[in-house]
Amino acid sequence: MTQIKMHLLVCGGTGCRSSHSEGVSQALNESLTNHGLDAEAKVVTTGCFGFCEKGPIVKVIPDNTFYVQVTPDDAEEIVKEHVLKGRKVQRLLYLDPEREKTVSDDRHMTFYKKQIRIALRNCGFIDPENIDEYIARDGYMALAKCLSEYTPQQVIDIIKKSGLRGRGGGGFPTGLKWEITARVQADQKYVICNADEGDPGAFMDRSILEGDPHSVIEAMAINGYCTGASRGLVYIRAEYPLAIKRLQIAIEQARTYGLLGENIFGTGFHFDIQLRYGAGAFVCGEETALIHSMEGKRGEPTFKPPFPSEHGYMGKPSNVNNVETYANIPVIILKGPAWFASIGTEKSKGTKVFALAGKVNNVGLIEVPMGITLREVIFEIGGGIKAGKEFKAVQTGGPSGGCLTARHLDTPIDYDNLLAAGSMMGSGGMIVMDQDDCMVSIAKFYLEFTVEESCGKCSPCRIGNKRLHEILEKICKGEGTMEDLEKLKNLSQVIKDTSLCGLGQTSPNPVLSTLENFWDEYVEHVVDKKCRAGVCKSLMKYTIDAEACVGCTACARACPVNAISGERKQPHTINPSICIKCGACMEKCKFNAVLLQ
Amino acid sequence: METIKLTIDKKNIEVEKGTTVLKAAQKAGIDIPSLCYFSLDGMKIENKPGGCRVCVVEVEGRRNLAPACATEVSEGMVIKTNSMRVLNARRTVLELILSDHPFDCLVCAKSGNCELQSLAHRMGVREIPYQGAQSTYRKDTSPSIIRDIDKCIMCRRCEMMCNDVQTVGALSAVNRGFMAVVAPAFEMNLEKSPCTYCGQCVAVCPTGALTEVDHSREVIKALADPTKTVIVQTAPAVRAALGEEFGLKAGTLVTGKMVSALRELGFDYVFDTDFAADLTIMEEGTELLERLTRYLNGDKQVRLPILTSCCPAWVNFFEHNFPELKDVPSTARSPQQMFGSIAKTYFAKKLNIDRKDLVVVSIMPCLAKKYECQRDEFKVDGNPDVDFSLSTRELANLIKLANIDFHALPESEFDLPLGESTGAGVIFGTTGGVIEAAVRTAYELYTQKPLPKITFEELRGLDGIRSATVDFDGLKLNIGIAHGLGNARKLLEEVRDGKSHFHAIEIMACPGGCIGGGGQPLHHGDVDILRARQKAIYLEDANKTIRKSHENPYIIKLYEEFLGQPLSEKAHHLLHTHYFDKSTQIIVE
Amino acid sequence: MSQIKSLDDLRKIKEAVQKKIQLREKSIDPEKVIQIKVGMATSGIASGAREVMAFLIEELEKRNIEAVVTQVGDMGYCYAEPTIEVTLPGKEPVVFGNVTTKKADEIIEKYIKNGELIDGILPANYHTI
Amino acid sequence: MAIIKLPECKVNQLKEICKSFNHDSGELINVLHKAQEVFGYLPAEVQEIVAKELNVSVAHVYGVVSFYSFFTMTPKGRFPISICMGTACYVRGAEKVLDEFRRELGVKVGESTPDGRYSLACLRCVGACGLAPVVMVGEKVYGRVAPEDVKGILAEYSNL
Repeated sequence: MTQIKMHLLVCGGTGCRSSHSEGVSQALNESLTNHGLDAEAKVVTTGCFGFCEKGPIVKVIPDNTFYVQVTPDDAEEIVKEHVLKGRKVQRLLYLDPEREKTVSDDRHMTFYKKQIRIALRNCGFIDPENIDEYIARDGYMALAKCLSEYTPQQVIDIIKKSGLRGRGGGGFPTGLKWEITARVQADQKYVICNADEGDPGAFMDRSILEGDPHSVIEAMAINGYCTGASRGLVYIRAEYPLAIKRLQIAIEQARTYGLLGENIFGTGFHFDIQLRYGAGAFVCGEETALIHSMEGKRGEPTFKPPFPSEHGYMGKPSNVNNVETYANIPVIILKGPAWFASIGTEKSKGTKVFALAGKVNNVGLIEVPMGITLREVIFEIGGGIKAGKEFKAVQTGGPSGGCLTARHLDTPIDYDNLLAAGSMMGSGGMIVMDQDDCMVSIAKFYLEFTVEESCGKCSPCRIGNKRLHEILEKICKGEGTMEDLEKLKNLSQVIKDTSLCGLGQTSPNPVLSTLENFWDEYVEHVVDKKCRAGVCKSLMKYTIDAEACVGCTACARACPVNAISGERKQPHTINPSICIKCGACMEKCKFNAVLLQ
Repeated sequence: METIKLTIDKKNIEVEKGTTVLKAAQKAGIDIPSLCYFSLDGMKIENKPGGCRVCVVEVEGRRNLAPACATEVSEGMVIKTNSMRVLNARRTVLELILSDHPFDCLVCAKSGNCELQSLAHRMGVREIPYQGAQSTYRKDTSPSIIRDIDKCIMCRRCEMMCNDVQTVGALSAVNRGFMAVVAPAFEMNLEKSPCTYCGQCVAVCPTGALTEVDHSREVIKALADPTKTVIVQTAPAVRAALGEEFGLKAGTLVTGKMVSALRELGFDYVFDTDFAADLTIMEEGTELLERLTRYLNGDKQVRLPILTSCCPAWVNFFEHNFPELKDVPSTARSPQQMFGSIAKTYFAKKLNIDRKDLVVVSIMPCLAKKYECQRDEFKVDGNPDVDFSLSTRELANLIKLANIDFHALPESEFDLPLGESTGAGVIFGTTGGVIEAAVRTAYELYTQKPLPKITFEELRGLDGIRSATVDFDGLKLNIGIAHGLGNARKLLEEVRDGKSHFHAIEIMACPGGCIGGGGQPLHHGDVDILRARQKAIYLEDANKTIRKSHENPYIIKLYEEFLGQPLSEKAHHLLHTHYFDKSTQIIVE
Repeated sequence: MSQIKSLDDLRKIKEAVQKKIQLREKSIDPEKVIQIKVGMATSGIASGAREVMAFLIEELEKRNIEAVVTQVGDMGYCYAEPTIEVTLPGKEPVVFGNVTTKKADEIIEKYIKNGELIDGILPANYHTI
Repeated sequence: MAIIKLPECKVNQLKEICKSFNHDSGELINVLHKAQEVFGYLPAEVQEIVAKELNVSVAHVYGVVSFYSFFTMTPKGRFPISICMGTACYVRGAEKVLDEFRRELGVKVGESTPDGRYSLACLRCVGACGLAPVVMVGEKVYGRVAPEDVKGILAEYSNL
């Protein structure tokens, strides 16, 4: 028998699949067969590598060669050159933008250098549709250990000692949450996994479910053992078809192995998992709303207490954690709480997965130790700002977070520091903005999202956010007043202070943080009627550079509202009171004489 | 009883564990303003979505403000209900609510009785700083209820009433965010929904979003028309509540003043629905005995228990939800319709006028009656037996409109013959009353013996579902009572599943029966008002010399002169009805 | 698939399936294990490099030696194909020329197992990518 | 009284779906997902039947349908176009792309073209942030779309 000497890992995450990674796997397989190499090299579809910027990714093992933006047409060359002859395909290697050198071994890529992968340990490493590969990586060993060696309380103590905090946003200590659910007496309890990741621009949980579904299943079973629950429910976004499919396959495989179901490991412990689908409501990330949604109702939150730990799904005690939190559990059990607690800062232990996006060179999914600075994330891992522009702000925590500025770049990232800086950890969205982004418009963008996603149950969120959005729109149109800025402040405070659930309590954060950090920009919009980023159309003015204008009349003829006048062969002018800012003149002008300011 | 010690506005108080901050403050004499919160204590009716955020208070050690209505007290809690932070937040929240509310208070049906308006007044709101788009929707008019949901503030009280209490399911919160509102499915008209017109949504709506269809203009027009003879009937529960609209204590009986007021308004005859209630007992009681006798004789076809049918919302309810049981309820028409039918035949003949020239107006504690009198089966050649049905509230407005000093009115008597009634007719106005009245008559007709004791305490009360066994001289009659359609549903399901052990069941749609009807003066969640009204009804009964329907001399005369016997062909034609299947039909193509 | 009934069952399955991904496990930190690179350009293949590589992978596993065997392109020793480069943890790479399966066996037994230098070492004067 | 008319096979299919979830009202959202898969959208008739089968009020069903953005009561176009409005796409110019689609198709977001060929929708993050701004036509993903590309994308479907 010939030994497999090479693995070709092809990213099968949603990002890479969107750029046709499935075709790449197929082409690789065909090519291997054609060259008679299929017994020596094997194509493995894995979860996300994180480096979504350059997908589809193909990684060749064992020499850690990292090919980027691979198309199905490249497959033949990879097989012929690399698999057969050991010659790396230069043109597909990642080009380090700073050193302008290709990097062949991903371990030397700055994108990966500062990362520590715990929750993502198996993503991009194993075939998520094959339980054996998970088991080979110590999978289900933690569950076995808990069931056979520890009491539920001992497991809870391990989690408590590890210092793990909820990765879904609030940062509640996970061990404590488990303990509360465990202590409540009830005939039935539930383990709930919140996989309703709704932050625009965040895909941490999806990547874990796509890349390593068993880690979540195993952790849920461990939680069931600790809390005394025999039923698990995963509330997952219906917009994540691939994650759903992989999770379903994983659950089936776990059942076949007897790792879910009756009498697991012969210990008399029963546990099984079902899926419930979300249907597009951001507010369902809030745990009480999520529970209502799982019960077939409108996803409206209810006042806490009672907390789900006491009164949850179907009125029974329910432990709700998100995907990333669960994904950390098996490793903590196996490597011990001290190891986990050695990573991170004093109050925030371990790592955090972020979806790094926006105006950075390396968009992607990263996992970094708590305490890393924003600078390291954005300028080292993220490779700096796109097109050499200037860094302006970074928005963390999704729509509920705040915009941080250059002065926060050296703040170590953890729950408490982000909160103190006026933002939050949230579920881990991180959007980088540059000089071309108008911060008033950004605040408006987030409010638009909140207005759309508010459930409408409580008045401050339902009406207050709408009013915030209206005021911001007014400002962007150049109709704002200084009084409006005061209104924004008061309204934001009251909405935070009085809203029913986390959505409303945090929705004004983008406004408050931009008011705090970019006050000048607001004042410019209001007083000078200027948008320095050039985003707010109403504040822009089309003018004609008299020196460049040759008087060809093309612009005047193109103008749909006759706002341009001028004699033939004489410089033209635009009447700003008539101009509708359609830009037709600028498009038509061959002499770059039409200016937009 | 475990108690909790806490401090509210520097006052130390001790309350029962599980008490909310709102109730604890009330105990300490601190009235925290609230809006969406609503409860009928002791009747298991409570609405606390914690949605309006008007009742927020500051709890020491808590990051944000807490809604007093939903926050339970805990040991050592320190609460401020009037700090600057609280006052500013409360005012801003109210300003926000007002900013999404039409500014047409002057012409709003709820003006003067609107909880939002009084709150704005109490907080001294003089301008709306946060103006912007308002959520607007289509206006919807049904036979009984007008929905002007631009005025909806999402307190969810109507939704709670319609679903949790009444289990009607006509309304639900729909849409999301700024456009969220309470509406029927597909935001269609109420008329196309399974709405029963019980009016409980109207009874609890704090604003003008849900109001009754107002027929007083038509009534005024009829009164002013010299060619019309206009007569009026007043339902039993009206007299026990009308006084509240004029500042009288709840439970003050105003029968005599009401009659005077109606005369002053120009009604040609002032009659009493109680008369028709006695008539209903004659028909329904006889029907009960007839079915019972057949049953005792071994007739397997007979449907028992017999269900009362005088509540129009209840009739709508089973037509929508239990069409398979539509031959179970009594076929007797409601008192309102019996009255109309007799008025436009027997009485019109006596006056020697055409039914078209006789206008029958009813004063009802009810909104479903508006729908009921428009039903086709209660019309003769398109002319309805009852032309207009006004609610207690509409009557009060009419009296005020006509500059009548209600307090100065003398007490007068109803006109004859359709104004004479017994105590049995009066108690129709409360839960348990119809069946008690029926038992008084059925007992004597069945046993041929006089009742040893006229009142049946075991049938009275305000529990949602009650049951009692009445001894008919050896025959044990099992009686069930339900008020509130949710309770009715439970008994109905037993009947459907063949598990009911009752011989007769009384059902009233509204909590408390007609005293808590959708057309009554608003009780704003004060259950003591309902209790006082109920007490007044039983007092009126006790004050009557004749207290059994079959002893009403004018009823006896009506049968002698016109109808013959109960359940006679003529009685069937004029006093009975049939029911329809109104459930959703799926037609397969 | 059979059911896993105990911790032992799980361990057994783990051992059985571990090989499937061993290649990847070792690549996480190849410096910690023995790294062997096999020159695999056209001339290398012609002179039997593929057979040598297969032999190495198979034999190392049989003899329970943890090593990463990768293939590289032309090493620049056309005169001594097939060539292999062996890097023991913490040591400088050593290149062997004219490696046959027999020679490979000797490299495993002597150099890899005991660190004994044997014939056939070539001067290190090349660069791989 | 509502009267619902639907072809028998569809009614049976719906009943089958409800049965597969044991007529459990707690599974309403899963049932609606399946129903939308079958019908493409959730017209009033479908909601009436689901309500009846799960023994909940149709107002409740509509309350749920109108709450979740995934559910729709209008049929989608043959080629449903979705523009990702996630933050990553937004900061990389998704709004301009959306404007271009609006202009080209002459419809608003949430509408279909009169011929039923295209429908236009926004969605929140498909998770292909590396490709921002992203447009989806049916299942096909287009990455790094610029307003100038819109005509070309539409042209791909104009003869299908």
